[in-house]
Amino acid sequence: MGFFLETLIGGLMSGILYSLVALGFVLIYKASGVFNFAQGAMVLFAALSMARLSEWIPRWLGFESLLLANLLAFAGAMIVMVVVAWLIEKLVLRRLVNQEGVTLLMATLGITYFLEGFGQLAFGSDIYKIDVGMPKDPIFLFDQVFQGGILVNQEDLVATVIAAGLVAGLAMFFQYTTTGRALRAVADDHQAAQSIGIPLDRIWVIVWAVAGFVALVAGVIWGSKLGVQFSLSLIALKALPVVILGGLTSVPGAIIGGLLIGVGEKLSEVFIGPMLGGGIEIWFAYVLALLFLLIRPQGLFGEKIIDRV
Amino acid sequence: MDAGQGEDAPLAIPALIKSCLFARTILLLKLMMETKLKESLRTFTMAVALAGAALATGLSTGVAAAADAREQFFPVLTYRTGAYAPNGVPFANGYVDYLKYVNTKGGINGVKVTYEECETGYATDKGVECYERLKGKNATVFQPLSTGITFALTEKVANDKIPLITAGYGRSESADGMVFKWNFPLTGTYWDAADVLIQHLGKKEGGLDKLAGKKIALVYHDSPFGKEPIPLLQERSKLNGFELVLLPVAPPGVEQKSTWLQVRQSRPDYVLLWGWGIMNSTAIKEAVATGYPREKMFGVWWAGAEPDVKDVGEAAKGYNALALQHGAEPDSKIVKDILKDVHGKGQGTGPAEEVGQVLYMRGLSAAMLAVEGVKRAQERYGKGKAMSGEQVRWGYENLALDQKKLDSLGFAGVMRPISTSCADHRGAGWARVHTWSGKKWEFSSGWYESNESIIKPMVRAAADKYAAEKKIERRLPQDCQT
Amino acid sequence: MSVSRRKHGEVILDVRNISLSFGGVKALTDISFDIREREIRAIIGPNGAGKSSMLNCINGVYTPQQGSITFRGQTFAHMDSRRVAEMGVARTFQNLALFRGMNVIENLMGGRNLKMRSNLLQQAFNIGFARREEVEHRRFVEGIIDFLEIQPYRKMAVGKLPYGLQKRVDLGRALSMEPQVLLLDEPMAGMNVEEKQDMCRFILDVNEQFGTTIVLIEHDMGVVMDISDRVVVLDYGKKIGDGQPYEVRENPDVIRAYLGTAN
Amino acid sequence: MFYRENGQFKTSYVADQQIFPVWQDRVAIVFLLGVAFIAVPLLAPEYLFRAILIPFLILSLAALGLNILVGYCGQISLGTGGLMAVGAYGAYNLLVRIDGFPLILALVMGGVFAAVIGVLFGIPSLRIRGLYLAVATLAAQFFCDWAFLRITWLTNNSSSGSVNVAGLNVAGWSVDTPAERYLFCLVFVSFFALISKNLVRGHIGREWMAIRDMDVAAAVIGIRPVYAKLSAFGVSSFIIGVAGSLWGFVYLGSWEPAAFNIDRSFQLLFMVIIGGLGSVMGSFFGAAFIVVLPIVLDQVTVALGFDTALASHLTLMIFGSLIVFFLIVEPHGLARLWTLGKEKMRLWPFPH
Repeated sequence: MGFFLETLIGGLMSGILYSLVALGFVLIYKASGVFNFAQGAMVLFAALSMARLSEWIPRWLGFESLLLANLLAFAGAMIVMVVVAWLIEKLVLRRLVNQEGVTLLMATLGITYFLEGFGQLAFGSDIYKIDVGMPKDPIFLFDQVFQGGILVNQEDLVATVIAAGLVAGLAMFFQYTTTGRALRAVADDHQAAQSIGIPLDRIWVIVWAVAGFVALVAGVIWGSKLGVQFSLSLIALKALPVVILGGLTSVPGAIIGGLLIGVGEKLSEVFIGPMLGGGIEIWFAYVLALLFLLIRPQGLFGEKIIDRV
Repeated sequence: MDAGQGEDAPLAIPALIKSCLFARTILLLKLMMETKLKESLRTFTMAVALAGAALATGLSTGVAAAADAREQFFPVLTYRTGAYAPNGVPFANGYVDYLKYVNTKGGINGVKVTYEECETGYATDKGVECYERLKGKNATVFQPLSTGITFALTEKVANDKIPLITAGYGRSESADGMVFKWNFPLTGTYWDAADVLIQHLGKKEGGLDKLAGKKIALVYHDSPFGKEPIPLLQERSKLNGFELVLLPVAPPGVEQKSTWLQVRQSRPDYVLLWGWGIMNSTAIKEAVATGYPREKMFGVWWAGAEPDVKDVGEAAKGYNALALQHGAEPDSKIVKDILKDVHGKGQGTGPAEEVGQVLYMRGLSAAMLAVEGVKRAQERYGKGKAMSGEQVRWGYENLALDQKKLDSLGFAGVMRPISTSCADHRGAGWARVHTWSGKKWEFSSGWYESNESIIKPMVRAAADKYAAEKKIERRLPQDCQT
Repeated sequence: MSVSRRKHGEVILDVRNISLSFGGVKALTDISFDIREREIRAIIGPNGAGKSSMLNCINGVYTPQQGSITFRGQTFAHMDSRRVAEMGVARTFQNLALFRGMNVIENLMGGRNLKMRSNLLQQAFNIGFARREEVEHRRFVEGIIDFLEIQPYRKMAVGKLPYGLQKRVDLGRALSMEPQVLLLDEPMAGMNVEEKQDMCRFILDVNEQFGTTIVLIEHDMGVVMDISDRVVVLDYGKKIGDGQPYEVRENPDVIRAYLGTAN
Repeated sequence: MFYRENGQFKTSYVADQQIFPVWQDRVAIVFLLGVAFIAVPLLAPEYLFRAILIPFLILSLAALGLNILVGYCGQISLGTGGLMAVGAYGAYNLLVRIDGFPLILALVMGGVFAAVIGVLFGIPSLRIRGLYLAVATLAAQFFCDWAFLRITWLTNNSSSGSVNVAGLNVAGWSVDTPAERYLFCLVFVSFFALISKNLVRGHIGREWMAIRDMDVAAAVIGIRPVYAKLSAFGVSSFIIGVAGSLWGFVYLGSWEPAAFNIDRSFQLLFMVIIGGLGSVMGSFFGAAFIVVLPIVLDQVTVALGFDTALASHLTLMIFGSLIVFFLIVEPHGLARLWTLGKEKMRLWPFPH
């Protein structure tokens, strides 16, 4: 029982981490109809710049404080991501307006290659460290109830809090800021939005910048968890089932989906895995998503499609 | 079908023209091209113009002859980019540094060492392309440092008559030289590694018999590399009566929570870590996060280098790993020499502070073995001559690196004797265990040698199965003379 | 139904108490009407009256919650598109649903698919039967191309054709199915006068030459009154009138519904 | 010689329905066949065969298969790698388990296995569409990856999950020189290219395209989505499976499951889209682009004197930018550029 809860909690927490990446996908898809495969690369890129800047800035300015270094590095990385967003809009999106989804998907894969190449070129391809002072050691709850107690990973705990904050922040942003409303308008109907004078190109830059911000947060969390290294870009694959399960267009979907996938894959790996020889979570996540899709083809929270002829 | 040929054309036709030219005057044209490259500006237009030429160099390699009989060419397959770069880079640096070092010492009995790097990015088909590109330049020996590429090249080297050294990785059964004529898993295979680890655990427990009833978990990279030790461990668990728990981790291994939850649940006495790249550091971090004692974790020799622990730092203190003979050897003579003769002269390949680290040493010793094979071959086929792939193969098959020779090469205390034979292409089963102090790797055990009596029959069986699948015959004893 | 310009046959298609709704929204409420052989039956009504939904029910795109459709004596609660097609009901679409990636011939050949028998292997190797079949259906399709006077555009991608012509191709695709009943969803929407005249001519010709029964959704009252034999009027998913053009024209509900919108 | 269609009047539908209605095309294709079948084997050096032509041919075959599904039937799939694996391991099992099983038959059977699995994995497409389907197909990919590592029976109980195949031998003819292997693949590729061309011209092809372009209208003219979609999955998977078995047997000869991992799936989808959706020829353009370009870029950057790491980073960047660039210039792929070129030739010297 204790172990079950432990796994459950573990699953929920990994789930949140997936959601962080999934959010980026959703934001961009909502606003620009692009299934942004580069999200993973953006996470890597953001994390790389964060990690390296936090090394370099103190050296340049000659100070010691880790906190200050991190703050400046974070700001710097954010600027980098905004520039990336701006360039992507200028050089790619704008030139591919209303192409089919697949074409756009491929374009983002092109961007992925570019970012991976450029990221390693600019920041190096070694393994780097992001130290934002995350607590690493586990804590044990209810050890009087269950023998051994329930292990909770503090790092994940912090991550969860941050993720929650981020989501709340985004919700606010969408609800209460004019830009946020504009974004929603665009998401609902490009033409209409344009016709009431919302500048699409600027909106897109903003969306990609926001997505870049999300990527940065995800990058920092994953980075301090795993160390910043090329493989970071592969966590995109972890986020895909989350995105489709939750529905490509739904922010809450990304969160719920993340939790479902996280719990699903952990429980399956721990309890079913041993029977099948283990290593099943990677495909189980996708099968899980697939099953949900068979019931709701547009994902849990995606808009329903009706054929009109 | 239209399409099929429709496509070949733009590809093939220039190729044809070029290759025709090449068939006659390769050298001349190569010279022309080299000069052309030198003066070429780095503008894209130029690059495009060059594309054809570059491809052509590629093409030409197929037929190109060695430029100079007094040169020994070493192709270097590296991965300085991508997911495994942190491990690939130091290895490559060590490998290249040693080749440079040999030249500072006047080459191999006067034969100048030349080399060319080719980036595989750890991808099999890229590796094959590199192989095909470089083999035509009279390649001495290939060392791909990748299981996937090893598989693919094993198929090719026999036809091309180029030896393939897989020092400390690749197919365990390729130790059987009677089947794998061209493969040389020098200094040890994964079966040696697994066996030595078990011996070490036995020693800690105070005797292999004490392992009975113990629980040992294998956390492994879910790929042929990670699965390789399983048969031996199963053999051993039968023999020594410990329980073996198998926990696969899907590559690249960035998500291991469930694995370590299982570890926490089943509470094994020891965890063997069979990882590569980011999987290792992630595993150690998860161990920290689930409070599994690092002291009880033992990595394979690909899970025991600086990149695996450096960003975990203090938290990884006490983590152990196998050392494929050498560990981190900053104080060894060879390292000092390289720092003096190579880095000292500004010829160094990587950062000087990494010289002597574990994977650097891995590359260094791999290069040393490659060179020693050539030396050995020269002893038979003529000192001061460039050796062909076939001749070098004999060299690797008859390596006789006794301690004296190793010491003279500056590997005193770094490596133990290696002597290969027709039947044994592995040469030695020596290994030590080293432990991460939080700052650096320090040896925490004496020398072990893997248990022949267990491994030999397994190698034999596996090799026979391979021979059967490939429909090839075992070599005959007289074949060993050539 | 006593007096009529032409002698009509039996009831071929009989719609009984059809109700359809999406979620809460009622698209059709208890609609009933019948269609006789060889007649031209118009369905009219303001936008959102549920005309297209009606057709979609008939050829199985939508499944009505209640009611039944009887075709040549067989009654169905829900029509399966394939069955409907096999029974000889063809259809054109309000806002073009052509296969944009294919050229005119291919689109029309698409209409022949039901009648083509060669199996995968025969096609793969393009041997005797498959080849002959292809040719013979091509011949039929060319006939329709001539009939619709679109010979010059044979090999053009339909996406590139002007709107009016696309409408023709849409009709052509339906005709190439050799339908007994032809459902036309606003075949003249957005056409200029000449185009409309052509289209009317085609419709009448089809009806007279092949004796095809025609169900026609149209906004242009003039056209409707001229060419249709009987008219059903829908408004907000309810039937508010049914009968011959002049009857419907007098119907007060219809006038109310159309007040201002009729031309 | 001008490229003109006018003046070539077709007097029969048969004449009009042949693959190349324009005689210049027929000449060109015969010439190309000649080059590919005779000139190349005689003249091309080993490197070209082993490092470029053979992988190019096999991958274009796979791309061709995928194009039937994505390009003609409009169902995006990212499970291609997995299906290739099914083909390869299928063929492998037949050969190791049944003594003296003919090679060609084994390769083709590999395709059959893949077709069966492909149809299974295609079933969700009846309900799920577009990107959702694309991601869902990844389930297939990862499941295959896992299955071939875990289910040791499939790999003839090899301890590591890697398999080895004997030298190729077709009725006494042992296919080992690079040129022979190249021809071996070329025959397969040409054959399947012809088959696919016929299929997409036939009514099954029209069914696929109808489903792709407007599935509702397709249903109304009596096309069964079930049959159309699943047949597309079947045919496509069959070809992909054969390509997979060729990849394993002819190109690798000994492989680990990772040889058919998700990267392969993406690579192939790339080829199809860059080359041109819904175009047989496009598959080949795409394959050439994806196979040859990185190699050339790599050699150029190295030749320009960058060190290998820098070179491959630049390669990645240039490659990525070129992909974006091509998508921007011609979202419909290289094949479209090709046809546009031919249009121009037809009208030449008159611009319009």
